[in-house]
Amino acid sequence: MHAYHLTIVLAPLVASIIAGIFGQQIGRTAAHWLTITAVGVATILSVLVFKHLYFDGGEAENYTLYRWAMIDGLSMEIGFLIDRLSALMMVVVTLVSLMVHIYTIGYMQDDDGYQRFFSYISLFTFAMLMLVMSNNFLQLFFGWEAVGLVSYLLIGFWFKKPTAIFANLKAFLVNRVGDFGFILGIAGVVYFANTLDYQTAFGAAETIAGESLTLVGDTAWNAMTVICILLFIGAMGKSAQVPLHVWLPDSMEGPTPISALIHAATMVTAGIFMVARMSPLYEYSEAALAFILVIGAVTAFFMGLLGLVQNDIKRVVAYSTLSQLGYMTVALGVSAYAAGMFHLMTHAFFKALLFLAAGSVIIAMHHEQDMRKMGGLRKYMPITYWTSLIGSLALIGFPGFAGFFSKDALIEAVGHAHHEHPTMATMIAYWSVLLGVFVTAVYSFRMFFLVFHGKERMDDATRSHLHESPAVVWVPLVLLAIPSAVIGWLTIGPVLFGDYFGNSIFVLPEHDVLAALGADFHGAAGFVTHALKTPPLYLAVAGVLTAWYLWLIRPDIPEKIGVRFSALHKLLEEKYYADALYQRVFAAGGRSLGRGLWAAGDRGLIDGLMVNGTAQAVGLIGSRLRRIQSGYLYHYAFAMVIGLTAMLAWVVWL
Amino acid sequence: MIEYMLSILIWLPTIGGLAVLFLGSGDRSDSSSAGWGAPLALGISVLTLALCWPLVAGFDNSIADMQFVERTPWIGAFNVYYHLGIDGLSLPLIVLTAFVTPLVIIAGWNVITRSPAQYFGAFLILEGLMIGVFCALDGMLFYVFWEAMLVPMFIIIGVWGGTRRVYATIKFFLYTFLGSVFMLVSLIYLYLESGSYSLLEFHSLPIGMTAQTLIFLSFLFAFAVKVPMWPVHTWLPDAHVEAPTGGSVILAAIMLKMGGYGFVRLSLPITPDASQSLAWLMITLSLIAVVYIGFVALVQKDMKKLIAYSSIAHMGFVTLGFFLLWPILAQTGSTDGAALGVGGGMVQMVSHGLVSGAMFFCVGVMYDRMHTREIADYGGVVNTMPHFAAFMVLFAMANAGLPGTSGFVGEFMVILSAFKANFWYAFLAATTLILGAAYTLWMVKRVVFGDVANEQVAALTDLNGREYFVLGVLAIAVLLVGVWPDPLVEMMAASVENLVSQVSQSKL
Amino acid sequence: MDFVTPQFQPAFPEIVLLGSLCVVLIADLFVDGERRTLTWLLAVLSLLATAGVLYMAGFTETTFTFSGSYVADPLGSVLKLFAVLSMLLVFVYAREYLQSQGIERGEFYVLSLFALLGIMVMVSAASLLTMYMGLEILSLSLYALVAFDRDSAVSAESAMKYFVLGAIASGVLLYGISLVYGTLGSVQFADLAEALRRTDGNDLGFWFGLSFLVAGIAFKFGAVPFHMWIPDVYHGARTPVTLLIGTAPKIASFALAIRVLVDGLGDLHAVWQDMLVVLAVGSIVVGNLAALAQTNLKRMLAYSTIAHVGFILMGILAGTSEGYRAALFYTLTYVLMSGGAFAMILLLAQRGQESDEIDDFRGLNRRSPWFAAMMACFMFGLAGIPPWVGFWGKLNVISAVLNAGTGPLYLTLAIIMVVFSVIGAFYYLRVLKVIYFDAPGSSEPIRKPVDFRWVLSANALAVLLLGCFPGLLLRLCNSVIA
Amino acid sequence: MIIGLPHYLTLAAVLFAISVAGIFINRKNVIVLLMCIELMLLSVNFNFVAFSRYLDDLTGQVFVFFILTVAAAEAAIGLAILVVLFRNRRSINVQEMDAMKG
Amino acid sequence: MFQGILFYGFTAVLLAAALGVIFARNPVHSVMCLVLAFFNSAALWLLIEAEFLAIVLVLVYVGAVMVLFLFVVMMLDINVEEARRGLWRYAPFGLIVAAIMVFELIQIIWYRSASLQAVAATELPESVPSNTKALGGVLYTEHVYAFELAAVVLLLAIVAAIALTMRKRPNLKAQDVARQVAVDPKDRVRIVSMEAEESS
Repeated sequence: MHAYHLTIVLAPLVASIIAGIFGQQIGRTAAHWLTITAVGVATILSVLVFKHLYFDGGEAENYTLYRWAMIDGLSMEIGFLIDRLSALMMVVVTLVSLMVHIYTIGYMQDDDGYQRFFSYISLFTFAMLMLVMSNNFLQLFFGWEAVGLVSYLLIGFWFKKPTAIFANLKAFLVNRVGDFGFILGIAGVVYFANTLDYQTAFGAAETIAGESLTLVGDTAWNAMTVICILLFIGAMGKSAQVPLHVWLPDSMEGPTPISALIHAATMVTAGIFMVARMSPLYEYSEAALAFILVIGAVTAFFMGLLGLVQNDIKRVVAYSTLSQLGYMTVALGVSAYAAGMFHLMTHAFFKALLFLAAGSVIIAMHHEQDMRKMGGLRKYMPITYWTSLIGSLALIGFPGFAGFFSKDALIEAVGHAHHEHPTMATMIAYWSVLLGVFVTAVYSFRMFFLVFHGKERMDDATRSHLHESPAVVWVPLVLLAIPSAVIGWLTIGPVLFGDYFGNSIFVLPEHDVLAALGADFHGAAGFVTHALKTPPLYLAVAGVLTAWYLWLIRPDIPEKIGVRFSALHKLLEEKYYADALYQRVFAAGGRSLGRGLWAAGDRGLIDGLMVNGTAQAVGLIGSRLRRIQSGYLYHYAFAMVIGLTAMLAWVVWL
Repeated sequence: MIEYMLSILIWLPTIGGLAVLFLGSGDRSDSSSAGWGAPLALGISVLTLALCWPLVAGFDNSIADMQFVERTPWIGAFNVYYHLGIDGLSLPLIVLTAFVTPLVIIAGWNVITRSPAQYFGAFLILEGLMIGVFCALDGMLFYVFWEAMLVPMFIIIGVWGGTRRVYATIKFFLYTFLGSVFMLVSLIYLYLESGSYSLLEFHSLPIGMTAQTLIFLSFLFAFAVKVPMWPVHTWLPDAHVEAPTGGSVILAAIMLKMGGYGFVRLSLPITPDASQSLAWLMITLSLIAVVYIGFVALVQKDMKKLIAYSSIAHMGFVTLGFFLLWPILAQTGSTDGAALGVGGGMVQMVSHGLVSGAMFFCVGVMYDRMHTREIADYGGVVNTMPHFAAFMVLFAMANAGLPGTSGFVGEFMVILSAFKANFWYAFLAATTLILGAAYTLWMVKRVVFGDVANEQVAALTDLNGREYFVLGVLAIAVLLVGVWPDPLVEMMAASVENLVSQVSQSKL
Repeated sequence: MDFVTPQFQPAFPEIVLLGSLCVVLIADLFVDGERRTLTWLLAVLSLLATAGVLYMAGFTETTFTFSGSYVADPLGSVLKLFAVLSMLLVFVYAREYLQSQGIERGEFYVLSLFALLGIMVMVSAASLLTMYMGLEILSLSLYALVAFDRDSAVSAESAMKYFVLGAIASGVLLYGISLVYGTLGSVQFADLAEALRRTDGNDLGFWFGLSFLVAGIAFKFGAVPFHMWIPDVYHGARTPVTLLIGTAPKIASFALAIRVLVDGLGDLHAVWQDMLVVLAVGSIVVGNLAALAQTNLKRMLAYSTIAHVGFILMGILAGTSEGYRAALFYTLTYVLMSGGAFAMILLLAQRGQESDEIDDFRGLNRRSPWFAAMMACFMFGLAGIPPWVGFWGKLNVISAVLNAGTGPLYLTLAIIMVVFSVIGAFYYLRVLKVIYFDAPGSSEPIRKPVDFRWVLSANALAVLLLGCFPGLLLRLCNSVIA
Repeated sequence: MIIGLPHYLTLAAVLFAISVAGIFINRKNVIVLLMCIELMLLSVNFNFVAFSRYLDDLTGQVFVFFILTVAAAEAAIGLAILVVLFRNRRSINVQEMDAMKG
Repeated sequence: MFQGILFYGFTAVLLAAALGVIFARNPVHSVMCLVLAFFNSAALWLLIEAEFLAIVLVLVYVGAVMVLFLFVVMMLDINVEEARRGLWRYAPFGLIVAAIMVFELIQIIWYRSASLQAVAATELPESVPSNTKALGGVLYTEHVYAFELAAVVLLLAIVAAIALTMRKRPNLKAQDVARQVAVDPKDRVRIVSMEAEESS
């Protein structure tokens, strides 16, 4: 099995390096075949590993690959922890990645950076696999940052576009803010547990929970809370939670396959995965969980609202991603890690599907992304249409589709938690996720209707070229549509209420809402029927109807609303002014602070006053001294005599 | 042979450099070729690098004692010995020096047209002297190497530098000279106390608190200037900006390390109690270097200046790591984690040597083509120099401390250690994750990415074989250290741990 | 009254020198024409003869002769040997310049030999009387040498200044001698030391005499505030003369200080130490700062001399044998370095014009990398950068001062020394800046006789090699001062 | 009225001071400077003679003897320099002797 | 008593003459004042029984050195009025410094030095029969070295004075046969090849 693991990780890496460095030599076709083969191998092996763990009942494996460094009794190692949690992620990652690889052949066929692109996405696959397969914090952080790097490279893939290179810098920096917290969290773990290894650290969780840390004044903070919140700040960056969400919509500047792969299906879920992975730690901090809950809830609801006013097709999907990530986070906040993971998995499929579908539309529209210039595409692009419909239904949680199971379970869990231990946080969370369902439905179908139904608003030239995308594009759509439709049916039982995760996720009994829900769980069908009795379904349907009414029947109403509530509309259009705020306060503020420090501190005070000032003072004294040397003999004699007299005086009177 | 390895490593390049000065200067009128100087210099530097191998191979990682020791009387009147030896703290830096110098020579191959033999000769001499600093176990020998080093650098910046080179090089010289003369006074004091200049004897010499404080401060001045620490850093941006590429590389890659090395070789073991009582100062200055300088770097308009400022910020980690011992001791009551900080500082030095050297090479590559260092003059370099851009981004990422590159290793270790000392130390130190990325990548964005900015950029040609080689070798080194730092860390671990245990004992 | 014929043997070097001096003087009468090759040769030969005699006499133990007014001791032998050697350098360096400027006259060599004789007399003086006579021989020949170029107004002016100030200084010195003689009853150093030992030394009479003596010594050294003659004389004299004044007489000054202050009035150490502290600090401060503002190399070196004198005085004021050794070492190495530096000015001098402005050195590195490197050796040596020998001089002095006693005074002195070394480094660096970083003003190749070039190179390499291996010279200094 | 050593010493001191004052009062004529120097030496000689007498030691007088010799030589050289100076500049004004300064 | 009157008399004249040296308008007057000062000094030295030196002072100093001074003063022919103007402007300052110095010296001569007082308090020893003979006795024995050095000083003075002042007149029209013979045509005639000028 170890060989499998290693191959899974290294195959994409090797492919990436070859495609990247020797891209020009091997050519386009070889580059995509190479990388696809590598990722394909990784996918197959991941499935085998998954099978080994789940179907064959194999033991979870935790071993060290090599020692990275060792000093001061702290052994920093690179190694794999392959349990059902990581196996699930491996399958999701490799599978989506494989789809994206295939899809890319079509999407990027005209691009100069073809080989480079394949190199990047393979590299991403490697990095993501390192992240999920890690058995220690060091490697986790490596993967964490490496996916950030590839994300940076890919968002800026079209480096000539000013918006793209703005967006990639922004993405990297915002992620770095998260990583800033993350690395402090790791440092906290090392401080209290003196290890980087998961198992050892988890073993020390109870001890850590008993420690405290004085940060400001005399207030002692629970060590576990501090660590968990710090780690979660990392997750906030990577999973684009408020207030570190600003990078994700901008990241849509990258090519669409990237949006699907990284900014929807995999990288952004790293935060969710991480928290699930760290469940043994989070379980010991109520405060951290409450924090997560609130952040997730805010993200889920408010980011969804933003989807309502976007006109760029990819941005709508992006905000929907934000919102869905919020959902997952909320699940984590109520200790329903499995629910979060479950939603992560389903979301990976349907959101990748939606993105790729959007990409397909964009190809067809000749890289036009504005939905106001689309409409009625159904008849031109049937496959895309149907797969999009599946994706959208999955997204809004229409019963039977993948998203339904995960989202409904999630909402149930939150509701249960709120019922059991009502707090402010759970209340906010519950209402957010509930209302979020409605909002999700509205924006999803707004997009769906605007793109595929209604008037054809594109210009004639574009219209004349409209046709279904090539097979390399639609095959992945179809392949992704299948799991989007059915994966929920198949997996809800074991993943959510069975013991799929076994001991790879740890939940304290008193937190275990899923166990409570599981008591009422009687198979997937029962879950569907159960849904009929709960509000989310009706909210979703209401949302779809609203969207239908507003954007298909009476397209004038949204405009009126926009005028009527211009302040609100403006607020949404400006994304709650978060971008502007960050631009002004952090970016511009940082720059002017830097300029100030440089001008006043470095050049003014240190260099000007202290260094050059001293030099000038010395020079000035020198030239003054020079003047004493007047050239006149009597002055010289006078100096001597004065010197002598002074010496005598000193002798006489001292 | 092997027992004189250190001497060979010091004197081969030094004397070779002198030979290059004299032999290579034959044809000065022919400006297109480097004459004899370059090949000879390259040969010598490569040989020096090759000779590091027996050193590394024969080095025993498991002990903290001095190895390859040579000791013969040098100046009987002062009881000064020609005393060389290395431990885990010096070996990596020696290898680094031997590694970077050939690259510098290759990088200058056809670029330096004015008196190339002098240029290459100066670098070789510099190499020998720098290795000498890292090997010297006698205080006076150390000081002689330390000061003598300034001379070739002074010439390098002054002769082959940019427009304000005179100001820069004199500032560089006087700044560092002023710093080190105070160290000289302390060394003399220690000599008078102990009767010899042996650093090892200094280590075990009991000294009173007042004297320790004064000695510490004088060492601090010498090393802080070299590192450089805030607020005595302002020579560095000027020197870097004006120096020729090779000069900047050596300056950043090796010379700054002298300061850090000085702290671990002299300050900490000789004056542990003063280090303890002034650790707060050191940590404050280090954190200022990280945060303040980070902001300052952000707004630089000159690429070299920006990288120079980033060097200061990175070196802040080094000094931070070295002085975390006492807050950790105060916080946790044990020295666990201190070695992590010191080791992190050491690793950071090596890494910074590679990364900043590479960054300066990158700027040099562009400067050779465009003759400007202004960020505003560039834009969209990736369009015409894709391979170069790839390297640039890699090194920028390393500079920003991306895991998997060497830049991460030291920072990571120091942050881990800093957390043990105080949460806020770690907090401020970790801001480099944001600031480092911000200033580096913002520069990359403006220089490398974007559409072709002007005609000069459009006319750029991609790397030639020579540049490819230099950057490639550095890239491999950066990645290697990042992915598998264990050999490096293991090399120094025993010495670092020994240092920590030694330093944690009071001398009073 | 018994009269015993004194032993002449210890004074053999002086006798040889005086004799050969007379030979040179007479031989020169018969040399015709512009060139004085024979005179030069004879002068060099007389130096070699003197050096040979000195060397053969060896560094024996202390011998007194001439009724206790002459002393031959190891310290004296070393000082004399170095004085002779430095004079040899002067002759080698000066000849080509004098020829090309058309002022090569036999008197130059004769007067230089007189100066050397004066130096040797001073070095061997065992009484204030002989010290005074030696001092006058030296001074008078130097006055004449400064005015040697009779057609130069600046030379005459500087000679006049030198003369008047020098005469005042002699007067002051004599006044001090008279007071010392009056209060202690003798002029011989041994007797003075003996007499002082009998009293507790705590008397204003001694102290007053001492003050005058110190003032006289300070003038000879050129210590602040008795330094004013130095820049003008160095500047105004023709360069070979500056070279001469800048080198060998420093050895005499050192001897003067050691003989008078240490051998004679050693018991008053506490008093003269305080005086020297002021003089030394003043010299270091004023010398370094004023040198910064100079554009003329000779003048700059003059001010730097003042600063270096400060260092020598620092060594002496330490009042320990370690300090004297340090001062000795400093003096000897300083002579070596400053001689070379002045020779560099001679190197660049072209027919009929001086090259003593710092700007005249522009781009020397491109005209002659070798001599640029030599100049770098001198400048770094003077600045005290290791591994050049100047560093060890400074180290030695600082070490001696720190070791002289505890208390903030010594530490403060050490810090002043190092800080002003840094300030001083600036003006040496400025010269190097001109040499290495600036474009040459003339592309004329440097043509000098082969002896000049070889000796100059040897001189510069000595500065470097002695810096790398200072042990020999240090051991020598240690062996002659117990 | 006994005339003792202090009287002679005081006389010498006053002479010394007069000569010193003369040196920097006189700003025009170099030759007067030379004469002031002679005065200064005279004052020193007074000291020596007086001490010699009171110490009953001839060394003092011998010293004076040599001082006189040296002073004569000194005067000769001084005047020679003066002549050179005058030839070059047609002036012996002290205030005009400032070609070198700074 | 008589000795006292003599002392004060000579002293008064001596000091007046000394002041005359520095304040006289005419350099010739200064020289004369100096001569006067030397004479008075000689007299005072006689008072203190230094007969030989008194004679030497008059013979050597007044007879030779001062004549030399006078000679130079005459020879250089200095504009008297010009030379002495502005003298009094600086006098107060010089006199103040001189006064301070005198005050300091008097402090120790009269009050503050035990050793000087001890010397002053000794009984005046018996005068030697012949001061000259006694001096002669030590000059050539005990101080023979200094004596030789004095000879060197005088030789040096001769050499220096001649070197500085004796000069060959450069415009002397004497014939130098050797130089005439050694002339090379190259030094005298320069052959210049010129391009033929084109007519325009």
